[in-house]
Amino acid sequence: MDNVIRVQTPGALLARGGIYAALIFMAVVYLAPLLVMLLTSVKTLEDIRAGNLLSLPREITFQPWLHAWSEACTGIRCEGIGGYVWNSVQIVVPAVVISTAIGALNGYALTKWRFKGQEWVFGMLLFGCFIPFQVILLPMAQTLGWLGLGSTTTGLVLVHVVYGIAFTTLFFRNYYVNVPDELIAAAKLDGAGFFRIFLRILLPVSTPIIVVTVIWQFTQVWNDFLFGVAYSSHETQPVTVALNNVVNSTTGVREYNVDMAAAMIAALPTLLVYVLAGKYFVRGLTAGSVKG
Amino acid sequence: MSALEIRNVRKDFGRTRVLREVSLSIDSGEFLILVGPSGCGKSTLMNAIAGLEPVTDGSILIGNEEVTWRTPAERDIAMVFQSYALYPSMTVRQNIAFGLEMRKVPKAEREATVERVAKLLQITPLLDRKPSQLSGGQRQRVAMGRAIARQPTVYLFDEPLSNLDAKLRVEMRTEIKKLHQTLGTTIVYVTHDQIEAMTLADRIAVMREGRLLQLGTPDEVYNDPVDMFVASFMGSPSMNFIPAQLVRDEHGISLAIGAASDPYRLPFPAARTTPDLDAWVGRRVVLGLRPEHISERTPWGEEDANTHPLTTEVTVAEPTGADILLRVRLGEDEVNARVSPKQNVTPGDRLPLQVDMARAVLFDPERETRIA
Amino acid sequence: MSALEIRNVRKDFGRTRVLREVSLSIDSGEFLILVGPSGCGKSTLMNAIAGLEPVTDGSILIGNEEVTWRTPAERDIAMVFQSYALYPSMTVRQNIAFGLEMRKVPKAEREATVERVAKLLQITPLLDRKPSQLSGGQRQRVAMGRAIARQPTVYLFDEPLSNLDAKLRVEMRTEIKKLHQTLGTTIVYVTHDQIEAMTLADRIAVMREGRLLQLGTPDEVYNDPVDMFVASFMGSPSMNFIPAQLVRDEHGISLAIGAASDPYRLPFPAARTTPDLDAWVGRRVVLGLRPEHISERTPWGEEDANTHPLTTEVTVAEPTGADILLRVRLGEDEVNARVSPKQNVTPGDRLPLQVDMARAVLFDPERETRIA
Amino acid sequence: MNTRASVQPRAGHLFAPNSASRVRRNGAYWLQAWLPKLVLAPSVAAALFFVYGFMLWTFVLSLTNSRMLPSYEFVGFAQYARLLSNDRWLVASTNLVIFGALFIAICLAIGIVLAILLDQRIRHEGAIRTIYLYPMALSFIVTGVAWKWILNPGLGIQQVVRDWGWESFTFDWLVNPDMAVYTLVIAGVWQASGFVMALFLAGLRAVDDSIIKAAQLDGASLPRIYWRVVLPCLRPVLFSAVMILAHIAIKSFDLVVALTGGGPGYASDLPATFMYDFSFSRSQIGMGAASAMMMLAGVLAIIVPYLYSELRSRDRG
Amino acid sequence: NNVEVLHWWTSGGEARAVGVLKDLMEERGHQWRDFAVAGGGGESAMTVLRSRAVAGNPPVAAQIKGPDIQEWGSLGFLGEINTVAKEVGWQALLPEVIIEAMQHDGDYVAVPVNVHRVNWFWANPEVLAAAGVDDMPTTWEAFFEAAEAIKEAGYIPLAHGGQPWQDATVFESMLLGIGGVDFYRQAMVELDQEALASDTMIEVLKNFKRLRDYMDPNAPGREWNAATQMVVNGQAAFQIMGDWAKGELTAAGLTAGEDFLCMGVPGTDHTFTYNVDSLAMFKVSGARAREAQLDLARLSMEPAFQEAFNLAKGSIPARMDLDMSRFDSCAVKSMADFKASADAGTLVPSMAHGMAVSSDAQGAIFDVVTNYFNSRRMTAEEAAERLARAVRAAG
Ligand SMILES: Nc1ncnc2c1ncn2[C@@H]1O[C@H](COP(=O)(O)OP(=O)(O)OP(=O)(O)O)[C@@H](O)[C@H]1O
Ligand SMILES: Nc1ncnc2c1ncn2[C@@H]1O[C@H](COP(=O)(O)OP(=O)(O)OP(=O)(O)O)[C@@H](O)[C@H]1O
Ligand SMILES: [Mg+2]
Ligand SMILES: [Mg+2]
Repeated sequence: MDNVIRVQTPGALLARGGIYAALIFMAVVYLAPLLVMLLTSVKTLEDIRAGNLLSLPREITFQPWLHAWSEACTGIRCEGIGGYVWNSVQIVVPAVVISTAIGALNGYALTKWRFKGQEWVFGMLLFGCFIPFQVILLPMAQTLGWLGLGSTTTGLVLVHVVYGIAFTTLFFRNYYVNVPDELIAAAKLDGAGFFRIFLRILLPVSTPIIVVTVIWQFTQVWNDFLFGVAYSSHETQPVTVALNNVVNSTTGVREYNVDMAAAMIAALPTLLVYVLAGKYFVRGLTAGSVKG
Repeated sequence: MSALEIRNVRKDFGRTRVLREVSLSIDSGEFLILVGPSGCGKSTLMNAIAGLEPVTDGSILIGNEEVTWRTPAERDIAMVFQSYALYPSMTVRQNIAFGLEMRKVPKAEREATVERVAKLLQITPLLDRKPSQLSGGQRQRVAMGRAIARQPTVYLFDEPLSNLDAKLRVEMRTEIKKLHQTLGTTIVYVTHDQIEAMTLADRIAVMREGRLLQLGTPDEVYNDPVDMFVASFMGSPSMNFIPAQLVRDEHGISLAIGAASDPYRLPFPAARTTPDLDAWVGRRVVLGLRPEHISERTPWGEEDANTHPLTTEVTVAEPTGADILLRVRLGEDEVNARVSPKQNVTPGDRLPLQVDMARAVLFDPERETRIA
Repeated sequence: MSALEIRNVRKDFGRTRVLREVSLSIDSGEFLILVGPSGCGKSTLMNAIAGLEPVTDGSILIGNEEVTWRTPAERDIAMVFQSYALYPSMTVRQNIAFGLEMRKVPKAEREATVERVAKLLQITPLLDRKPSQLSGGQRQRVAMGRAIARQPTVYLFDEPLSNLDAKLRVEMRTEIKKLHQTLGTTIVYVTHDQIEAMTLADRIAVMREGRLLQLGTPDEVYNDPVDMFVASFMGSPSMNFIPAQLVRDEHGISLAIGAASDPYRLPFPAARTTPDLDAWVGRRVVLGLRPEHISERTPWGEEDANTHPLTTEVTVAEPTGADILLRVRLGEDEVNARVSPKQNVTPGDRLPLQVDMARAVLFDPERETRIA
Repeated sequence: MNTRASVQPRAGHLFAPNSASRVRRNGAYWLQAWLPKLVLAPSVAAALFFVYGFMLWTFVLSLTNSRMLPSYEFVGFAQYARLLSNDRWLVASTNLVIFGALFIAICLAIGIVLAILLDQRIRHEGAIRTIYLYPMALSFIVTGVAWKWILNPGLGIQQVVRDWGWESFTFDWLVNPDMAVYTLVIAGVWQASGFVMALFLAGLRAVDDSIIKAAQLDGASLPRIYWRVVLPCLRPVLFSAVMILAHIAIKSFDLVVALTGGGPGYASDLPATFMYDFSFSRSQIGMGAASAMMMLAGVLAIIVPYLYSELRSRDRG
Repeated sequence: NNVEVLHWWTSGGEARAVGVLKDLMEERGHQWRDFAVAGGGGESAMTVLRSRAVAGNPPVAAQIKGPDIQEWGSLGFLGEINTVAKEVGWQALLPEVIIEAMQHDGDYVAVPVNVHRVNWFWANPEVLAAAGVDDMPTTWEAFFEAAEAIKEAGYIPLAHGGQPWQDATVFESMLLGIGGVDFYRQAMVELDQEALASDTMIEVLKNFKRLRDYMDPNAPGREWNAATQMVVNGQAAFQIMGDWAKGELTAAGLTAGEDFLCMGVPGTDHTFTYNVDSLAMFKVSGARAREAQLDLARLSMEPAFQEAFNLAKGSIPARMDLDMSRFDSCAVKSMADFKASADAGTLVPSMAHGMAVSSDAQGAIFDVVTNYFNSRRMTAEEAAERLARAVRAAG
């Protein structure tokens, strides 16, 4: 769409103004919930009771944030949700790394080493994307029990890896389909084997899709509540469960500013990932994973 | 010694048979060129030789050793791809050294080889660039360097020059030829380009629909095609196919072209008539005449028994600089002719030409096979 | 009437100047071919004409009307893109009709036009296919059909044949030529292919680094190049550039080639010596001689004053079927020569040749410009 | 070598193609052929067990009268019969159709429009893109409360607009049983439309530039170029987008819980919440399993044609 | 000897109360591992419990109440704590209904920690005064009269949060008020088909629907405590809610009896709808775990914990022998009413809070009640019929 002769008539200028207006309006709409949360999280409780959603805080206080981070009670522990962030990290990092690695290997094996029934294997894996997680809650619990992984971080990592593979494989496969087969042929002739070709040839060119996959998986795993609550214990609860406990206690006085601060804290890592790596996201999609 | 031997190789992709009983044997040091229309199975054959695709049937021998069921790494082969297939994440140096590294060549030796190859191909200043920073011709040379570094028994080149522009192509062609002469290696080379095929090959293999139609020196393939397909495939503009009737007259055997009432007659070289040809007398055949055999009259033309005068109308004249390509009437058809740029031709002229029958060929109009 | 006029057009992309003061004027019905090395700005110029890129400076006139700041839709232009740019979601019919539809041509008329164009290009059976179901050559014809349907003032073709294989290319070239003759339209055409340029063009424009170097008929450009760049760019193998010394001797002005002690002398055609040339006597020049001007001896060669015998050693012989390309020694250099395939040549032979100086050209070795 | 070749019967391949050569395959060849399968094997095994095994298990449960915990007292298809006569299930399924259709349609519309607008050489495109995309980063556990406020007539938009002076402004979908399902659409669209935008933007960027140029020369205006020429090229993207959106729609759970809790009444219930409620709050695992199987059947109805066409187009391509 | 306890007492006051138990346990040398899952009246917690149970890894104790205790018991998950009960003499300390609920097959398997009264009626006296309502309505007729006056005066008569369980809470209170104790038992405990479809039920439903006119339109989806806030800040006059609402009221600095009034829901002042929270004990292996579990059971009944916990929760202790002097007037009244009702036989379990029927029947009732309440089209007759049908289907 570049390189069009754009005649600078008033009408054209108006149209351009309209485009910007529309884009900015939509940006405001998208930002609104976050804005509401942010505003509320720096208001005092009186302020919240007095004003409406969008009214600016009369005084800005960071107390709710501090409180949410280190004092808010989740159950009888009043240590804030800060500590749970670490739990989440312990789950997310291995889960993302392992599922991405498996997805990459699967994508590679599915596209660059032809064998019979390959498409069916892929279709079969892909279907895993569509299974509602509520369905597998109990059978998975039983399985984890059998494996002796009930209520452990390892168990949670396993669950996230198992149900993440479908998407990671999909992403990598769609990307690797567009990597020329000759590259692999050349490496085979050069004497490289299955894993060496993967590590030396394919992996170095996979950055865009790795970014996409990592963002996707990170978001999915970090935001997970259902598995987190069902398969964790006292020590291993991820931050979403802690957040839920702060926000969803139905008895007692609700400290909305603390709730919002806690929600923001829990969301910060994913937000950060999107802001920092967002541009690679679109680039990575362009590079392949869009292809139907 | 045969460097590479292919015995009855068949290859099916699912239901489609892509190679049908291909057999050929390539001598050590020979430069074999594979030509054929798109989709005829050239790349498939190359891949089979390299071990990138298992064959359905038949066997492949490299250096007299059966390798049909060896992995590509275990065959002593290097390949240059049409798309070059340079490893995008590696520098030129790493690209060239990769194959050696995989074969556990010591580092010092690897470096020496890279230097030597780079020098040979004049890419020493590029060694630390990434492929994306190279021009098409440079990439092509790196791809070649990668193959050369390994010094394998057989090189495979799959349309290595087709992505280059005309000028670069000519230059690279010369380099490849030199390389072959210096290294004395065995090469199998696929190309669509006539000139490339004619100038580089020791032998040319013409393929069609998974079959090997003809295998011979460039001269044989060009001048002695086994059928109309091979004849039309080599040469540009391609060979004229002129419907004619084989008649016997005072000169021996002649070809009668055009209206039955007033045919133009071209005697077939007496030296080349065979007893088999007699069977065709009185029947319709196809006369194959290359454009360069219909040309301006030359003084020696009159002396040559195989050269016959023809004065006819020019319908199209296309000067190409080095030649003028003409379309001229011959009998009821139009044929391509080629004259020197010295001639002054405009469409509509009647031009005195001569037809050189020395290399004329005859085909069976139905089965399209060669008669003589 | 000039169908298209380009006046002092400049185009910058950011800091890089891609077109530098290009001016040219094309007559109605003329077939202009743009050639030049990759990246010289040919496509940019086409885009500027079409209005797909705004120019930085200068003006563009179509049919004597200034259109520099009109949108592409408002210019009466059709373009065939190198990549064909067929609308993948539309059938061939819809592709061809789209431009008419956008210009609000009534449905009945649109259909009639599509039928007519399809017939002309022999794609009637393909009308209901999608572009993905067509072969390369068919796509190319559809792209052409889309342009033809509109009957604009000017057609632009940007390397329309470069994706085709050799055989198809020759066929399509003929069709384009016919089309131009039938429709009598104005065409600007970009190509990398020498033969295409020579055979199709009324005039050829040679570009280099955003500048127009020469604009002339194919014959002018081929035989009368303005500088060494143009000379080397047209023709394949390209013109030989032979360092020589301009001397005056008994024949008039001659070129002394090779060792100063024992030079080989080639007299420059007396008819073409100009007074300016005298200034160069005794200085080093570059002699430009095309390969076809160094060829086997012909009987008439002896008669021709401009033809000089040369017996020399052949270092490389490449039969291409229709010709044999040779590299032969001339003085201290090697030059390309071209002989008929009738010759029997092997490298190492000493071969009697003749040099035709009628079309020899001389260049300034420093500035690379033409002297004579 | 020659002896072997001549010994091999010509017709041999009819029965056992090159069986003689096959014997000669060495370890490296075998490894090369099997490594890819070995690499895929753990994933396949995991899918077989954790996806298909559990599906089967759920199916078995749906045939039992499991209550609080799985039991294996089979009752045939009674749970399905109960399910189909349950008013709430009917509401939930109808809601899914409404929600799914609107959610997908609006996400696509907004996503496409935004992608096109963003494709007009916009300044700060990166920042705007990130803003549009970020909702996908947040789960409704995080944003649910904010959304509830925004849509709540007494606190949110309605109140803000009234405070601005438009006293009669009403936006009470959240508390209106007939409209509550549409609030799900609003929040869902907010979350996913940016992602769709990204998909389409990527698609637009991949469209061959010369096609657009050709259309300009053909005299098409910008809107027409997009509508007639560019968008039809994005059919594969559209397909992927629809698939991703469909799976989000079917899996929507947090959205409902955070926003409406299925209310007012159960007016905004979706199958996912229905299934959860029956399995876990109401101790009717049998019926929950039956509803899950119905959901899976729905997923299958959408995904199988997709996979089929995917596999077919790959065969062709 | 870790003691993992799954519960959803997560809000500030509750958590502090649980903290007391934790401290007591730790004094005995046990390690308290708190496993709190908030949300949805324990739905999430129950899901987790199930997943843990299925995984063969249940906690030592979990917050389970009412008929669910029996279900878990019959699935064989619960362990008995008879020794502790005998030792301390629960038989004497606990009222009959609670003892029944805590036992499975004659064994004690759970410890009661409190008794909530569900049929509370809260009021803001300032609003009543402003609307000219002098007395708290004791019948529904009086209520509707008062509500009309309050509405006239520009206040919201009844603060309500439109979630199924809140709808059901109001519904069951009204049913008890209009239909009386016996009807309540027939309909909400025994699930008698005739009672469910009876004319009385239709009448209850009609009145129930009338309440809509006296609620604000924004009620759907509202949390109960947000509704309580409406009473606190004088927007609304009444709220029907269990005694946990008191926590919200006192937190706002209001004093029972002065700044807010408490009373049984109209027509139910002498009856008591109870909701008993309890910790059910899961089977554990190992002597030390067993010992810890018994300690937990024992300590949960300690006066220290019962007092602290119930002061925080707004409820009354499960054991009847505690000194109520530190409790507020509403709690004292609650205790008195509980004892009185127990004697009079007007003590009924709360259907809305899972004390009366199994969760599937409860869910079925919820569905119909909430759907009827929110529907503009369904008639009371239809609703009654559907109620009967749904309960039958849930069977
Ligand atoms: N993996 C495959 N599966 C099915 N058919 C294939 C496969 N690879 C190639 N073919 C088919 O085999 C035939 C031969 O293909 P091949 O690539 O060998 O042709 P080619 O002679 O190299 O053509 P070109 O000159 O266009 O490169 C074609 O018809 C092609 O469609
Ligand atoms: N949008 C652009 N921005 C910056 N530079 C550009 C742009 N388009 C083209 N150029 C540069 O302008 C020069 C001329 O490009 P152009 O496409 O006109 O070359 P060309 O003569 O058509 O080459 P080719 O024969 O390879 O098609 C090139 O150096 C190219 O890199
Ligand atoms: Mg090929
Ligand atoms: Mg170009």
